[in-house]
Amino acid sequence: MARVTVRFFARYAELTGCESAAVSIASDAATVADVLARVRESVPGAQQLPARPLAAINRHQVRLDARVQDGDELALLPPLAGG
Amino acid sequence: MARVTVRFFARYAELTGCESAAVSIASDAATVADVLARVRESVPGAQQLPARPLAAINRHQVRLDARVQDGDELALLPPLAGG
Amino acid sequence: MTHLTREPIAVAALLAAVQGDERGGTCVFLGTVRSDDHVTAIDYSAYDEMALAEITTLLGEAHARWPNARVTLQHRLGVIPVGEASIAIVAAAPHRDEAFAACRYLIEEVKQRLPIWKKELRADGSATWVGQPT
Amino acid sequence: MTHLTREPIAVAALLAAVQGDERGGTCVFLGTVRSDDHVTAIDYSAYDEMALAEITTLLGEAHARWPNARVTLQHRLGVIPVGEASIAIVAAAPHRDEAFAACRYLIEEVKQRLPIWKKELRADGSATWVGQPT
Repeated sequence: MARVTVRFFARYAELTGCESAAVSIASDAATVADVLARVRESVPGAQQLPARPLAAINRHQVRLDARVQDGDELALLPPLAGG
Repeated sequence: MARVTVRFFARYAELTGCESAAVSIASDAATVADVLARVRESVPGAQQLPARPLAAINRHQVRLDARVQDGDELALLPPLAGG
Repeated sequence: MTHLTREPIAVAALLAAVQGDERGGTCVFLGTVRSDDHVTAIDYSAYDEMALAEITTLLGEAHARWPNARVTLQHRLGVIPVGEASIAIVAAAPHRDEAFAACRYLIEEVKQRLPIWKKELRADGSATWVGQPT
Repeated sequence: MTHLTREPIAVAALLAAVQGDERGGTCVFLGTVRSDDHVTAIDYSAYDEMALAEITTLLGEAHARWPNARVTLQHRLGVIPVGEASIAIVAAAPHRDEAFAACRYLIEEVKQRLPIWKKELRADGSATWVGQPT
């Protein structure tokens, strides 16, 4: 079982009213997409997240098919707008 | 007759020991090159000026065949090195 | 040098961090909040830890590409009023080509890669996230 | 804004002259005296009247080419120690492309066109005019 800390930023934090949520996934081979599906079920407002948000695991951008591991920090990132 | 003020800058002022010299030319159709020839004769050290220095009349760069007129300021400019 | 700050950016400190007697050309880019469309301020937020890691990576890339250049940058977060700088990038190098190139590289990468977001604030109290599909 | 000065260049004053609420990108170029070859300072001299006229022309050209940009520059004259700026160019524009382009244009033209000369001064008392055939 993988316990993942999911972090929401900027507009996504507004949509969910949440900055951080703990999500547990039973599978040994869970992906970002799996965590995202769980988040949509368990976090109110998360249904409004886009179908394919930018994601980062432990501060590195990853694709939605990347594997998550127990203890990972998964960040969901609105379109970047630095500068 | 044209009376021209010749100005020397930077290294040319060092070569001639002079910042400004009055030069008179009898011709009605004198050019920068004519004034330069007169300068070489009359200003000590001016023989060391290059054969074809940059020149400006009344603050505008000109070629050596440009005409000079009475009252003009002719500047002899070492290679530019601003910045 | 702290790369993320909630205070006004002090360009002099950034210059001091990169200039040196062998570096004759310095290029600075300042991005300031624009008054477009009745915006009075922009509220910048970041995924701080990832932004800092990414800034370190970017500066390292610039240094690898222009080894004689010294580069730094600072991004301001929080509510920044119109006219004030949200970002400053400074590149000093022996010659100006490298300074311009490194500075330009960094601002382009900053815009592409830093996990930073902006919410435009208007006089009428409305607010809009920048770059969001609506 | 005086474009030729014998005092240290104050970049803040140049920035204030061109920045504005509609201009979100500012590019600054600083040229500083390098310590190459035991140089301790450079003595800059100019044909002041022509240099000022040419600077006005250059700034006008940049403004014609990038109408939304505001540009200015200051060139310092006299003996400038290593590490201090001989020239500062500032271009502010609504977007960064114009700011970088205008700034780069101006420094290239300054180097080509201003009647300004430099004499490198060394610790051993020797001096060399820069760019002179010897």
